[in-house]
Amino acid sequence: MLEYVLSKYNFWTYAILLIIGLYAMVGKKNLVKKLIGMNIFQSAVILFYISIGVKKGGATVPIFLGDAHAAHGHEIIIDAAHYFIPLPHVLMLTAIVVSVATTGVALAVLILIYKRYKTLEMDEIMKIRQDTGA
Amino acid sequence: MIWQLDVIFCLFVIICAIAAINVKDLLAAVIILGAYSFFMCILWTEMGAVDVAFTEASVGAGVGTVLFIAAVNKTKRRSKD
Amino acid sequence: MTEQSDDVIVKTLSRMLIPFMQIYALYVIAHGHYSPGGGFQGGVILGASMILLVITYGLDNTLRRMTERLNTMMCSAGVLIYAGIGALCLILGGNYLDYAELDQILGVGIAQARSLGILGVEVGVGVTVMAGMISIFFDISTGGLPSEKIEEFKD
Amino acid sequence: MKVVALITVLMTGALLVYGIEEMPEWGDPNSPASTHVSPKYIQEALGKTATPNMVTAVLADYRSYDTMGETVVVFTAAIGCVLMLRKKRKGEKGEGD
Repeated sequence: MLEYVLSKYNFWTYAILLIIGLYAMVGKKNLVKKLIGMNIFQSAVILFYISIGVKKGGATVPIFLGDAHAAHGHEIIIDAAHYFIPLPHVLMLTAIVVSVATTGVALAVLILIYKRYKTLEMDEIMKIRQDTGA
Repeated sequence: MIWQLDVIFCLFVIICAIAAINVKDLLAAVIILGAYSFFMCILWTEMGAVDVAFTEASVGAGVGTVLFIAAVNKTKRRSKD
Repeated sequence: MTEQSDDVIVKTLSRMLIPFMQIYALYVIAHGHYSPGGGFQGGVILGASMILLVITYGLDNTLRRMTERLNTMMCSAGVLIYAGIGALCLILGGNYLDYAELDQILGVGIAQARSLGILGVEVGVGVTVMAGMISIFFDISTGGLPSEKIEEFKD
Repeated sequence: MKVVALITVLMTGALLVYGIEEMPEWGDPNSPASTHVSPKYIQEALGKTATPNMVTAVLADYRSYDTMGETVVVFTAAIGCVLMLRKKRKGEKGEGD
């Protein structure tokens, strides 16, 4: 059993982090806690994508390490098995920046909610809304 | 890629995530989220994604934490759960 | 969070640190072809240097150096640089964002022209990300910038 | 509320564990992700764009439409924060304060 878990440990980490984030988004009542859960959820998905890009057997980071200028004139043969897959890195790099921008928008909405209801707990906000009939 | 080190960092990441959603002080939760981001960054460096790790260290752990702290500073610090 | 700090150590240290942070950010943008880095990371580090200025020297001093008007203009100028390079390739006869056509005005070979096109695009991304992060931080840390301050530092 | 959340989360976790079974072996050089399109990027990026960092080459050249969309998203987020939080000028009329 332990060997079975250890053979794909990063996928198990991804699953555990994803359900932690989902629990925070569904079960917690504070709005900032929900946002923290959303960030954890996003990191879990990014971890999954980065795990896809790993190659075993002597592969290294996707940067050409030789002398690029000396090789300018003639063709260089690059073996694809020597480098990790760059495509998931590209997609996730932009996803991180966009996640921070959307977190900023979410925090702005949260400040507006606090200005109107003077609280951040979900149940109190629902109670105020029911009392005023809005 | 050393798999023992990887497993240790995976455990750290999970512990940080559980702590971040269980702390009642929101400022402490946000700081633990920053520590979570840095452990995640180390994990990605180990997996060979240096560009993604650099982005996470500057964007997720740096500016993201600052934005969260600014928002907690403008609203309430205590949380009920 | 947006008032001027009273601590001499914090103010002196951040005044010495901020220029080096900005130089490092420019290095990250310009050296993104050969090492980890690029427009997103360098732009965020540039934004972080201005955020440090707000935390230590206060919002008023920062708005005197980087006005809200300039910030918003830079935020849209980055997108304009990106789309402009794409449109330039279109005018020169290629597809949108096909940097190989830039060879006609640069004259350095197709591979080098594509490399320079990547550099121009990264600069645009860096400018937008820097101004965007600063703008989001200003608005969240003050809960909406008071309009008197924008009027005051307009010129 | 807590019970509903726990049931939802446990069911999602069971589905994820079922999905992990189907994933290829971790780090397998012959997995579908590393044989379909990525060898082309790795082999051609240096010769065609003179950029040793393949991530930058794919980010800003091969997939530059994608990156332009992300830039516009950051710009839109900044404008959205300004529109939501900024107070009205004196003399302008609007709802709220």
